[in-house]
Amino acid sequence: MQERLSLIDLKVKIGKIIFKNSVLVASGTFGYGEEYSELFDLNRLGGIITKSVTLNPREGNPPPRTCETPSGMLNSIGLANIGIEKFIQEKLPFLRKFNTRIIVNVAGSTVDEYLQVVEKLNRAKGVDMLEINISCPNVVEGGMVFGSDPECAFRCVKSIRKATDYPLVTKLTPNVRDIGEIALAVEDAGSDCVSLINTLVGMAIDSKTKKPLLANITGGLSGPAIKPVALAMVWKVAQKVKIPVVGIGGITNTEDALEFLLAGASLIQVGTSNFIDPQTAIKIIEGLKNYCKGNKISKIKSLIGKLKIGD
Amino acid sequence: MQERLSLIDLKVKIGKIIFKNSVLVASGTFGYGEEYSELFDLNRLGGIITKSVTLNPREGNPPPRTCETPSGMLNSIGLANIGIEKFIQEKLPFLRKFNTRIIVNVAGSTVDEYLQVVEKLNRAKGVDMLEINISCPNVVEGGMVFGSDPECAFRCVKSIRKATDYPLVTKLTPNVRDIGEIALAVEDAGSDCVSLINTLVGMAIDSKTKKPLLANITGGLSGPAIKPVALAMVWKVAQKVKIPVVGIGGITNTEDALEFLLAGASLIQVGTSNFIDPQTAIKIIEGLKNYCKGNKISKIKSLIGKLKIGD
Amino acid sequence: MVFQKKVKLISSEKLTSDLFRLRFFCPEVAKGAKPGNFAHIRISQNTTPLLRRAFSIFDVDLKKKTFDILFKVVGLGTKILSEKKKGESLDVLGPLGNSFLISSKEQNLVLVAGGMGIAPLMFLASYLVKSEKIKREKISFLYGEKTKNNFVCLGQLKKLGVKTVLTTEDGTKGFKGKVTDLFLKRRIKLGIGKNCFIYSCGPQKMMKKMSELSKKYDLFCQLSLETHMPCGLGACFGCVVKYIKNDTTPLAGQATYKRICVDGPIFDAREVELD
Amino acid sequence: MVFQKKVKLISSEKLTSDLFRLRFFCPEVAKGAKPGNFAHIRISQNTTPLLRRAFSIFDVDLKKKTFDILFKVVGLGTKILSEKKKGESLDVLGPLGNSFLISSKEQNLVLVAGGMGIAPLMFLASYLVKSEKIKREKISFLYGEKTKNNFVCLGQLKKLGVKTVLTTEDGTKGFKGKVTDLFLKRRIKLGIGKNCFIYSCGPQKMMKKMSELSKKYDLFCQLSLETHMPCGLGACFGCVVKYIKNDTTPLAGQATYKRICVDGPIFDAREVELD
Ligand SMILES: Cc1cc2nc3c(=O)[nH]c(=O)nc-3n(C[C@H](O)[C@H](O)[C@H](O)COP(=O)(O)OP(=O)(O)OC[C@H]3O[C@@H](n4cnc5c(N)ncnc54)[C@H](O)[C@@H]3O)c2cc1C
Ligand SMILES: Cc1cc2nc3c(=O)[nH]c(=O)nc-3n(C[C@H](O)[C@H](O)[C@H](O)COP(=O)(O)OP(=O)(O)OC[C@H]3O[C@@H](n4cnc5c(N)ncnc54)[C@H](O)[C@@H]3O)c2cc1C
Ligand SMILES: Cc1cc2nc3c(=O)[nH]c(=O)nc-3n(C[C@H](O)[C@H](O)[C@H](O)COP(=O)(O)O)c2cc1C
Ligand SMILES: Cc1cc2nc3c(=O)[nH]c(=O)nc-3n(C[C@H](O)[C@H](O)[C@H](O)COP(=O)(O)O)c2cc1C
Ligand code: FES
Ligand code: FES
Repeated sequence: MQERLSLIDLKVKIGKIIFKNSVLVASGTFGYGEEYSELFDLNRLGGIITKSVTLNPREGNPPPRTCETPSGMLNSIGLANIGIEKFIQEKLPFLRKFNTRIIVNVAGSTVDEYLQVVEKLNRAKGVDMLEINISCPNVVEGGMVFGSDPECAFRCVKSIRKATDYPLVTKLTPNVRDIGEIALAVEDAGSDCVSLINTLVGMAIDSKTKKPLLANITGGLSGPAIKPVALAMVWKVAQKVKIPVVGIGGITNTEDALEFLLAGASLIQVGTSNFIDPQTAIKIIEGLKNYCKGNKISKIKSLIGKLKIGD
Repeated sequence: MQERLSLIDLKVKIGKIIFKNSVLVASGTFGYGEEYSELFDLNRLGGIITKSVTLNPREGNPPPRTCETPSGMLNSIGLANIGIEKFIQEKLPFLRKFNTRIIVNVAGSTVDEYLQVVEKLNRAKGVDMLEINISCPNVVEGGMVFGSDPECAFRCVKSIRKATDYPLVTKLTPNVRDIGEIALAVEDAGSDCVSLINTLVGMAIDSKTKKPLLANITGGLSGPAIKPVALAMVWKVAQKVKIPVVGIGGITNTEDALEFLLAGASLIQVGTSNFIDPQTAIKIIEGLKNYCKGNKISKIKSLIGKLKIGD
Repeated sequence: MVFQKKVKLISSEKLTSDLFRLRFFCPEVAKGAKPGNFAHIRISQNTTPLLRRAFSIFDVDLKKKTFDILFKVVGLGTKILSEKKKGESLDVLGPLGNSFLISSKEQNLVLVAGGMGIAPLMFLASYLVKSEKIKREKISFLYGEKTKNNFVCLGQLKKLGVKTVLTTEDGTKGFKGKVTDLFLKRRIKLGIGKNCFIYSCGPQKMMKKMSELSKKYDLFCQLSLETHMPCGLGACFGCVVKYIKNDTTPLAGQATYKRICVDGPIFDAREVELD
Repeated sequence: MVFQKKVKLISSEKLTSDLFRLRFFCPEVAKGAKPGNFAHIRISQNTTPLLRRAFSIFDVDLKKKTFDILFKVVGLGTKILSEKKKGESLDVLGPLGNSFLISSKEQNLVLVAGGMGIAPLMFLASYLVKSEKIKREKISFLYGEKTKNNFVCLGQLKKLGVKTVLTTEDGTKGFKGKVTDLFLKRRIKLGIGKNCFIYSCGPQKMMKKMSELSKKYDLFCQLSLETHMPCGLGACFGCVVKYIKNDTTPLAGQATYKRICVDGPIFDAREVELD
């Protein structure tokens, strides 16, 4: 008996939030949603994670801000964004119209800044969840610093936890010795789930000009090159924490998405691949549906963490 | 006035050791030298770093031990090697015949094991330098554990320092929060230089069989994919320590080598690329010579750390 | 409206040793493209090169529903593109970006192209001539190349009937010197002044020079800028240029970053800071 | 002696929908290659796929100084290889690995090929027949495929004059079943026993089965094994197989890992543990 496509259950529940499918688009790679809205129906996405928003507008780092590397890219955007006020006024109303989960990614240089942003979002409409970015490698203050020490991570997330009722997903940096330790800390602090990985610190040099290819010298490495690192970390964290894990890093197609689900991710995010093919997320949603159909799987969530180990 | 090729000085001095050029071959990717000796004249290399050797012979991890990833590969060899006795008896005599620097890479599960290996090497002939591997991601004990904590790294290197007169290069793992901190620790412990990076922990899954592609589940990522990470770390460490830095990670051609020199590496090691093109190191040596000629550089060491920052 | 489509390569023509012209069948872009717009093309299914490559629309044929790009082989991406064969399909995003401001008054128009800068400016020149709003005698086309053999489109320029002045860095054709030198020297003769519309595209250094000249002489000059563009859609903030608004609004004089892909690629030369 | 050389592709022939035969001009490999040896070929200058790909030597022509490989498109590397055109140059390392043990006695020889396993065994069969040490009547060639259309080299086998028995999994040609089933069924008829030399190559599962059968009946059977091979030279220890020495030396019975690239690819079926 073959499953009909419409009978396949792609839904995933995280806390009280139901995602219509496992595929989200990653912060910083999908703007504020509107940039992609002419290219496909945003309603089809499992969720949209907006570009990191900070208390005040940020211009970001000087250009050049991106360059290509083997199977990857470096960016040093530096959290350029319009600030929380404008975000709520100008961007949220558009996003709100869609029947998909809206996750606002929040960043700050101090815990207080995070709290002020969260405070303003508490009063906003149309937000389903907050992603706490304690992992940006491209800013001098805050960012990765919070995410690379378990105590700092705990304190930051705990304060936010107290300040809001929104479900929280904490976004972790791979630039640590033991990401499982940080994941445990933010679980303890009340994060509803963790997402990983943010970018790896990297650098590129033009041997002709002898200059770094990024004005900021170092940047964050993303794309297929980092997939093996992301997968190892997702697997490790999924075994360490009880809260759901959201997998990110070099996902470009259905097989990649399946690998992250098998490693223990409940949801996945498509990042850099949105640039390469804006339809990536949609193609993966279709691909997962067809995979379930082909393999007679009625609920996608039955795949989560089903990596086969041993013979 | 154009430099004649023969007048270009490719030599690099580390402590008392003179390398005829900047290009070495990395541990684990060049066997014991003999495997490549039919393909080119090993005398042309700046140096050969042998496969990690341990006190007792090691069979290594079960297969499959390698797989490909975008612009990279994973390996989980697990320090398979013939053990120090056999190494000294069977491999060193061959290596000794060549007019190139022989660096023996030493690994162990305990500090005592390192010391026993070093002890035996003290009495061996034909060794120029030891590379202390405190960064292998593929073994349960020792390996990366020593390299991911500054105190452990200090203790391990300090003990070895006391036990031998050989110049020491300590090989660092990138799987840490702050590699600069570890580099400082081993500098304090008396390491004559540091080499980086060893592989990044990574993983690959076959979505069809739902199994990891490596029997060991995780492995070490190497190849062009990791070059940006390696370059960032070399740059960071070169600014932090006073001892010379040896750059490793995804180096496949002359431009790559130049980038590492500019970032602050005194020497570079070719790893995975030996598999892709066994002539890589030779081509880079020629390439560096031609680069110097074309740019009227009489001494290659004048390039080290000459990254241009700012306008 | 932006489209993403698999489009068929109708023809690939090698114009010089490293310059290629590709023609795609794509009604949407052919119809929608304005001079200055660009297309963002996926070069390969491989992960290296990873990102799309941006190319100015060089020509459109409304009847045949095609658009053309003109490009130079400078790296792996353009190398691969130059090897594409007629009949292959490529994933194209377009038309993207803003477009040149087309004056409706009768005034002197000066197009200043350096090297590959010819691509968007040829489209603009054809458009201006075809639109018939502006007499072709009013249009000057300054075009500089390193050397004689690099010139392309000279026949087309002649056909358009615009006043064409050439320059080469090595003096093998036309004037000797850079096109910005020519621009400076001919400034008075060409009637370049406040009422003039200047359009320019070329290498980064040339754009910087044009920007400086425009500021110095307070000229209205539109530049078509280039940089690496991960998304091309305004989503990643990766493609910015330093921008200082040059008007009387409260924001005037304040430096910000603008995205070249959506706020440009066409900018007022007096409002950007290039290095 | 191992060589690394840029060698020219003399011809590329498509044999079935996904099977290709390439011929390279390379005096060194043509001269040095023995049945069982392989070549390690760099597929592309791109970083994906990164590593070389190993292919058994399928044929050599000493006069024309060429060697051939036969391969199936199974992934990106073999896809790219199938698109190489006559005249292109490829970087080849070879000949590598050990080779089949050639008996000098008159005895029954049985070659057992599954799918692509045909590649090294055809070279072996030609070699045996040409060497004239062994009467061709003594040679049996069991060859299994999924389905009829997959068979290749049937004409060649006929020409060689060896006793060929075919089997297909779907029964569309010859026997119905796997080649290992055929092997078992025909065991007695083919005179398979202790004095017989058996050579086999095929998919991992088949090699496992052949290994089990060899152990069970204590047969002398040489397997040609495959796995990912980063270096192909014995340097990386990446290509190992579990190995238990089957003799009377002190090491007998002790499990170690052997490198398929230099200690193999040819192994005694009774000495390896496959999964
Ligand atoms: C809006 C826009 C319109 C363009 N129009 C054209 C056109 O009509 N014709 C044409 O030939 N080129 C055009 N370009 C430039 C073109 O995109 C680059 O030449 C191309 O991306 C190079 O790709 P590659 O892989 O061959 O080179 P790479 O290997 O990526 O780079 C080779 C060299 O070119 C530089 N480079 C790469 N991309 C760019 C870029 N986008 N801008 C500036 N420098 C770059 C690199 O830093 C490097 O030095 C345009 C760029 C933009 C942004
Ligand atoms: C000594 C030796 C001799 C060989 N001789 C032949 C031959 O004569 N003809 C032939 O068609 N093939 C032969 N192979 C196998 C051939 O090397 C692989 O099919 C090829 O490497 C696949 O490359 P790919 O990029 O197309 O596939 P990939 O995309 O790398 O892989 C596709 C699938 O094949 C599997 N695979 C890849 N490489 C190997 C391998 N080396 N062994 C087993 N499975 C693999 C992968 O795990 C994956 O499931 C030989 C291998 C070895 C080691
Ligand atoms: C251009 C760019 C900008 C990014 N900006 C942000 C950001 O603002 N906040 C954030 O949490 N992550 C940001 N990221 C990280 C991505 O969300 C993602 O974690 C990372 O790129 C790894 O996934 P990928 O390999 O699929 O791109 C950015 C990534 C890129 C490439
Ligand atoms: C197959 C393989 C085996 C390795 N074995 C060792 C080893 O035994 N000891 C060691 O210090 N490093 C080992 N390495 C790490 C390399 O020496 C090098 O640090 C790493 O691969 C990064 O360089 P690359 O990208 O040029 O390969 C190994 C790497 C590979 C790919
Ligand atoms: S290229 Fe992404 S914002 Fe312009
Ligand atoms: S492939 Fe490297 S040892 Fe066999």
